[in-house]
Amino acid sequence: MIPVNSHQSLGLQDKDVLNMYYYMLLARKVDERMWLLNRSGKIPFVISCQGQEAAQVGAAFALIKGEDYILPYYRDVGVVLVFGMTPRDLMLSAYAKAEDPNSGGRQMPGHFGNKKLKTVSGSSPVTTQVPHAVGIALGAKIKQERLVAFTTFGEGSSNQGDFHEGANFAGVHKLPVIFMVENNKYAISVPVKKQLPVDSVAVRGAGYGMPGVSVDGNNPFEVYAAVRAARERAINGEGPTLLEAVMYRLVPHSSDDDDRAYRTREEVEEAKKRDPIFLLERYLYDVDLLDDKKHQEILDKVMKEVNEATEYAEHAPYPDIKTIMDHVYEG
Amino acid sequence: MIPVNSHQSLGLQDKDVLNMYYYMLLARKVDERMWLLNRSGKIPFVISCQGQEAAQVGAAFALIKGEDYILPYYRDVGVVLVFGMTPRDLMLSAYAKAEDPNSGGRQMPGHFGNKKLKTVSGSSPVTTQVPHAVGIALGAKIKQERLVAFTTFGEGSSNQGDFHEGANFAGVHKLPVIFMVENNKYAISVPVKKQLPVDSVAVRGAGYGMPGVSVDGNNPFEVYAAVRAARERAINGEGPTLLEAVMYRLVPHSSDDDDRAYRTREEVEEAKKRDPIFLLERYLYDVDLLDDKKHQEILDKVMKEVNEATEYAEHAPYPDIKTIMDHVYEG
Amino acid sequence: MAILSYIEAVTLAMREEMKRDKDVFVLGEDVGIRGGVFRATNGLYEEFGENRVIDTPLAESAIVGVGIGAALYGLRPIAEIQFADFIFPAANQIISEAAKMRYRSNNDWNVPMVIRAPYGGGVHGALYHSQSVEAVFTNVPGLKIIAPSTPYDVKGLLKAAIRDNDPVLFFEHKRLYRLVKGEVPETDYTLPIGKAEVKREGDDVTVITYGLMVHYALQAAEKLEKDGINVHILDLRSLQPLDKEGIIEATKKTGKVIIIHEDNKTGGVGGEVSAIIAEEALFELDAPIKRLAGEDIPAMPYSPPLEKEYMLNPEKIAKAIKELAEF
Amino acid sequence: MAILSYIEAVTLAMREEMKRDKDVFVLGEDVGIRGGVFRATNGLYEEFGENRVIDTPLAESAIVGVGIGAALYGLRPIAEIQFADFIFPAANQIISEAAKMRYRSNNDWNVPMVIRAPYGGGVHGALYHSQSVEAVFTNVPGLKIIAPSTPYDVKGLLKAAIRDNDPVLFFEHKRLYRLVKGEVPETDYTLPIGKAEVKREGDDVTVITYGLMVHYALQAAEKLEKDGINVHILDLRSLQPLDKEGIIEATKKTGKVIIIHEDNKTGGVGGEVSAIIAEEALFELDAPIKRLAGEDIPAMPYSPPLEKEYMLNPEKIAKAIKELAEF
Ligand SMILES: Cc1ncc(C[n+]2csc(CCOP(=O)(O)OP(=O)(O)O)c2C)c(N)n1
Ligand SMILES: Cc1ncc(C[n+]2csc(CCOP(=O)(O)OP(=O)(O)O)c2C)c(N)n1
Ligand SMILES: [Mg+2]
Ligand SMILES: [Mg+2]
Repeated sequence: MIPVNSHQSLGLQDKDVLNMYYYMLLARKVDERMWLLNRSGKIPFVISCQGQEAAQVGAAFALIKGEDYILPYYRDVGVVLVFGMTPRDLMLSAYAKAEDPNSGGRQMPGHFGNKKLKTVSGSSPVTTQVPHAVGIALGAKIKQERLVAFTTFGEGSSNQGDFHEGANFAGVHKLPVIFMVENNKYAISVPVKKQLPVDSVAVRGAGYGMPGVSVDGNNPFEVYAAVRAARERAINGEGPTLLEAVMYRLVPHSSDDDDRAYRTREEVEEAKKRDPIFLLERYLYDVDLLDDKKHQEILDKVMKEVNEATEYAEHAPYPDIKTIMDHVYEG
Repeated sequence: MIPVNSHQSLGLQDKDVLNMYYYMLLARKVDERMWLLNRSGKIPFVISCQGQEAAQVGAAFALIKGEDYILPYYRDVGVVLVFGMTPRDLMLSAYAKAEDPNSGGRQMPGHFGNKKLKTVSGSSPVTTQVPHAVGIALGAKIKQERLVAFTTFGEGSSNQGDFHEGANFAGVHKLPVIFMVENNKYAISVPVKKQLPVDSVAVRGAGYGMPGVSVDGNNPFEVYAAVRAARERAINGEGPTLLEAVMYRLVPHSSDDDDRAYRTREEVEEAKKRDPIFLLERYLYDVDLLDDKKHQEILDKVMKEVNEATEYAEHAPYPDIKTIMDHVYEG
Repeated sequence: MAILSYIEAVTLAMREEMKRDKDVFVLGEDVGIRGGVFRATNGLYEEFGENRVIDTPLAESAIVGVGIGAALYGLRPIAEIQFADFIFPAANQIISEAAKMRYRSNNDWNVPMVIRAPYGGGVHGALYHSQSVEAVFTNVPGLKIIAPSTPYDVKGLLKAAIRDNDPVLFFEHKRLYRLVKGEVPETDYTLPIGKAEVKREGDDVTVITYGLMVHYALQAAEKLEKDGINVHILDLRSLQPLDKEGIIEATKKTGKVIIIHEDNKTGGVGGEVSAIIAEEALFELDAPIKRLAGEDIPAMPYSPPLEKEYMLNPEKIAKAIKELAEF
Repeated sequence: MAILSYIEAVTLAMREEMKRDKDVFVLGEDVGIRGGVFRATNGLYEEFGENRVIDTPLAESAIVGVGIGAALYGLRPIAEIQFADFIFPAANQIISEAAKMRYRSNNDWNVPMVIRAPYGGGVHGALYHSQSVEAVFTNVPGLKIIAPSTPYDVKGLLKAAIRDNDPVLFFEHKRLYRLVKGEVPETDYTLPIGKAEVKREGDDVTVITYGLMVHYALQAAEKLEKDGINVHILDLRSLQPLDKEGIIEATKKTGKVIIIHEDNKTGGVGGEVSAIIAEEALFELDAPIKRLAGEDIPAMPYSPPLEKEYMLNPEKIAKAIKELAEF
C-alpha cells in the first residue's frame, strides 16, 4: 500500500527509511512489552501507540532535534523515541521509578516530558498542550528564533475548546506551530462519527486561515512530507498548519479498557491488514532494503534494547517517599 | 444600498417591513435614551445595539414567537423587542428596578432573560450561551418538538472554546439551532484582524458540517432570509447553521469606553453612511412605504413609548434589600 | 433488601429515576454502549436508548453547557464527567452559569442538573486520575455538593439530587466503587441533601469526615475501641450546604474534633468546618481542632510508595485520633 | 518619593520589570493600544511595541495557555484577565497546567507567569464584574496568590511576582485602583510573597483581612479608637501561601480575632485562616473566631441598594469589632 520507490522523491535516503523502520519497530516492541508487563501484574497501566507508529515516526523525522519543540500526546511513543527518549526512559516511567526523566515516577506512562530533549511535559486532561505549543511558537517569534513547535492530539480531543482557541491564536499571529491530529477513529469507545460532524478534522484548518491537510497515517513517507512542508511554511513566517494523519487504534484504549464492548473483531482484523509496521516491512522488502537476515538483525537489536530497558527499570529504585513534598514550588 | 423592491420576493409584506422599521427605530431610540440617562448620571451603564438593529430585527422576524427560544447577547435590543420585551422592561433593567423582568435589577442592562418570552437568561462571560442553545435544541429533539434555538454573539466571542464545543455538538447531533455572529468589526478595542485569521467567521461552518453564510448585517431583509432558511433547515432535521451578519459598531463599546483611543473618527463617520436605520428609511421612501408624515407618526409613537418607559422606570421602586438572599436555591 | 456495591447503587439510582421520569437523561463521554469507563451507566443505553443515554464529543464545557441548556428546556440531565480531574474545562459553565442561573434571573430560570464525577485516589490513578476537587466548588453559592460514602447513601442522595431543582455536583469516590458493599432497599427512598449522619457513636473524640475516609475512620475506631477510646464519627455527606447543626452537635458530643479528608489540607473543606466550630461552638472544645488531610502537593503521584505516602489510611487516622484523645 | 494611585503602581511595576528584563511581556484583551479597559497597561504598548504588549483574541483559556507555553519557552508573561469574573474559562489551564507543571515534571519544567485580574465590587459591576474569586484557587498547591491593598505593596509584590519562577495569581481590587493613593519609592524594591503585614497596632481585637477591606478596617479602627477600642490589623497580602506565623502572632496580640473579607463567607479564605488559628493557637483565644464576609449569594447584585447591602463597609466592620471587643 505504500507506493513502490516513493521515499526517494521525498528526499528520504535509504538509511533514513531503515531508520524509520527501526524506530517504528522499537515503539511497537516497547509497547507490546508494556502490555505483557501489565498483564503479568508488573506495571499498573499501559496506553498504546499501536497502529500509530508510522505517523509518529514519519512526523518526528521531519522535525529538527535540538531545535524544534515537541508537545506529544500520550500515544506518541514513536515521536519521543525519535526525539531521544530511550526505551529505558520509557520503562522507568512505566515502572514509576525515581530515574524516570519524564516525571520521576510521578505521572503515568505516556505523560512525556524532558527539557533536554525539548519535549514538553504533558498532563492527562486532553488538548491542554495545544495552547502551550502556540505559546512556544509565540516565544520563538518574539525572540526571533527559527524553530517550530509540533503538537499532536487525538481526533476526539480536537473537539475541546483549547484546540479552537489555540488554533485561532496561532492563525492570527501566524506562528510557527504544527498541529497534528492522530485520527485513529475512536475516542475510547466513541467512534469518530459521534465525535465529528465532518469526515476530516483537516477541513477545520480553513477556519483558522491555515492549510488543513489529511494524510494516510499508515504511510510514514506521506506524513513525513506533510510535516516537512508544514515546517517550511512555519519557519518562513507563513504560519501554522493543521495536519490529520488517519489510522486505526489497533488495541484497546488502554490496559483498563475492553474494546469488545464497542467494536467488532472483524473491524479490528480488517484494520490490522493496514498495520503500518507490516506495510513498511513489505515496502522495504519490495525495494530491497530488507531481507530476512537484515530484518532479524533489526529485530534482535530492538529486542535487546527492550529487554535491557525492562531489566534495568524493574530493578531501579522507587522514588524516596521523603521527596513527596519536593518541587511544589521552586527551591 | 438595499436593492429597491427586494422585500416582496422574500415573502415580506409591506406591513412587515414597516414593522421592522418600527422595531429598529424603537431599539435605536431606547438605546440613545440610555446614553442620555447615563451621561446625566441617572443610570450607571449602557451597552449599545447601535448599528446592529437591522440584523437583530431582521433575524427575529424570521423566528416564531412563542415557539422558538432565543439566547441573545448583550447588544440584542432589537431581537428582544421583537420577541416581546417592552421598552419599559428595558428601562426597568437600566434603572435596576425591582420590576425588571430580566433579573429584578440584579444584572446590568443587556443581560436579557424572560421565560414567558422564551428568552433565556444571559450572563456576562461571553459565549456561554452557545452550548445552552445547543442544549435547548437537544431538548427539543429528545422531546420531538418543532422549534429552533437561536443564539447570537460577537465575532470576538466566537473565538471562545464554548463556540467550538457547542457548534461541534450541534453538528454531530444535527440539532435545530441557529448561531448568528454579529460581526461589528471590533471586540472593545481589538479590530477583527487581531481576533480572526479569516475574513469571515462563516467559513468556520464547514468545519462543523453546517452551512456558513455571511450576510450584509445592514440589510434586514437579507438577514431575515438567511435566518428563515436556517430555520427551515433546522425544523426539517437538517441541522444547525452558522450565520454571520456583518455591520459596524457605531458607538463606543459601552458607556465605560472611549473609542477615540483606537479608531479614527473618519472610520466611524464612513460607517455611519451605512447606518441601517438610515438605509431602511431611504428604502422605505424609495418604495413609497414612507413619507414625511408617516415617518413622523412612527417616530412620535416610538418616542412616546421611550418617554413613558423612562418615566415609569425612573419612579419605580428598587428591590427591597430584604430580597438579597432570595433565590440562591429553590424555595 | 439487596446487597449492592457503591457503583451498583449509582446505576440503580439512575435507572430508577429514568424509569420514573422520562425527562431524566444521561450524557457524557463513553456513557453509551460502553456503559461508562467505570460502568456506572451499565445497561442504561440498552434500556433507555441512545436518545436518553448520549455519548457526547470529548468536550466537558459542552457536556455541562449543553446539559444546562437541556435543563433550561425542562429536562433533567445527569452529566457524567469521566474523572473529576477533568471537570475544570467546565468550570466556567458550572460556576458562572449553572450556579448563578436562578439568582441572576430572579427565580425565572433554573437548572435542575446533576453532574456526577468520580474522584479520589488509591487506584494508581496518578496526578490526574486521583484528585479530590470538591473544595474548588465550595465557595460557589448556588451549587449543592454531595460526596456520599455508602451504597445506601448513594442511592438516596443521587435520587434526591436528580429530583432537586438546582444544580448538584455529585462526587463518587472511585476507590469505593467496588470496595464497599451494603444494604440498599428496593424502595423508592431519597435522603435529604445538607444533612450529615452520625456513622458511629462515641464520646472521646469526634471525627468529621466524608467519602472513603469515613470507612478508614470506622476501621480506626474499631482498633481504638480496644484501647478504650470511643470515637464519634460524623459523615458530612453533603459539602454544600454543610450541616451546621450536625457539626456543632457532634462537636459537643466529645469536645475534641478532628476533621479528616483525602483532599489537600490547605483550602480544603476541613477549613470551613473548623471555622464553623471555632465561630459557633468554641467553648465546647477541650482541644485544638485538628485537621488530618492530604499533603499540600499538586496531586497524588503515580509511583506506588508515593501514592501510599499521600493516602491517609486507618493507621494514620488511628494515630491522630489517639493523640487527640490523649490531649 | 512619588504619590501614586494603586493602578499607577500596577503600571509602574510592569514598566520597570519590562525595562529590566526583555523576557517580560504582557498579553491579554485590550491591553495594547487601549492600554487595558482599566488602563493598567497604559503606555506600555507605546513604550515596548506590539511584540511585547499583545492584544489577544477574546479567549481566556488561550491567554493563560499560550502564556504557559511562552513561559516554558523561557519568557516571563504577564497575562491580564480583564475581570476576575472571566478567569473561569482558563481554570483548567491554571489548575491542571500552570499549578502542576513543576511538580509533574519533577522540577524539569516550570511556569514563571503572572496572571493579573481585577476583582471585587462596589463599582456598579453587578453579578459578573464584581466577584471575588480568590478562594476558588486557594485549594490548588503550586499556585501563589497575592491580593495587595496599597500602592506600595502593589509595586513590591507585583515585581516579586514577575520575578518568581512559579505561577502567581495577582488579584487587584478594582475599587482600589483610583480610590487609594500612597507613597511608592522610585527604587527597585520587591516584597516577600507569603508575608502578611501589620497595618495597625492594637491590643483589643485582631482583624485579619486583605484587599479593600484593609482600608475599611482601618477606618473602622479610627472610629473605635474614640470608644477606647484598640484594633490590631493584619493585612494578609498573600493568600497562598498564607503567613501562618503572622496569623498566629496577630492572634496572640489580642486573643480576639475577626476575619474579614468581601468574598462569600462559606468556603472563603477566612475559613482556612480560622482553621489555622483553631489548630495552632486555640488557647490564645478569649472569644470565638468571628468571620465577617459577603453573604452567601452567587454574586453581588447591580441594583444600588442591593450592592450596598452586599458590601461590607467601615460601619458594619466597626459594629462587628465592637461586639467582639465587648465579648
Ligand atoms: C479533558 C479530558 N476529558 C476526558 C479525558 C479521558 N480520556 C482520556 S483519553 C480519551 C479519549 C481520547 O480520544 P482521542 O482524542 O481520539 O485520542 P485517542 O485516545 O483515540 O488517541 C478520554 C475521553 C481526558 N483525559 N481529558
Ligand atoms: C469571557 C469573557 N471575557 C472577557 C469579557 C469582557 N468583554 C465584554 S464584551 C468584550 C468584547 C466582545 O467583542 P465581540 O464578541 O466582538 O462583541 P461586541 O461587543 O463587539 O458586540 C469583552 C472582551 C467578557 N464579557 N467575557
Ligand atoms: Mg482517537
Ligand atoms: Mg464585535
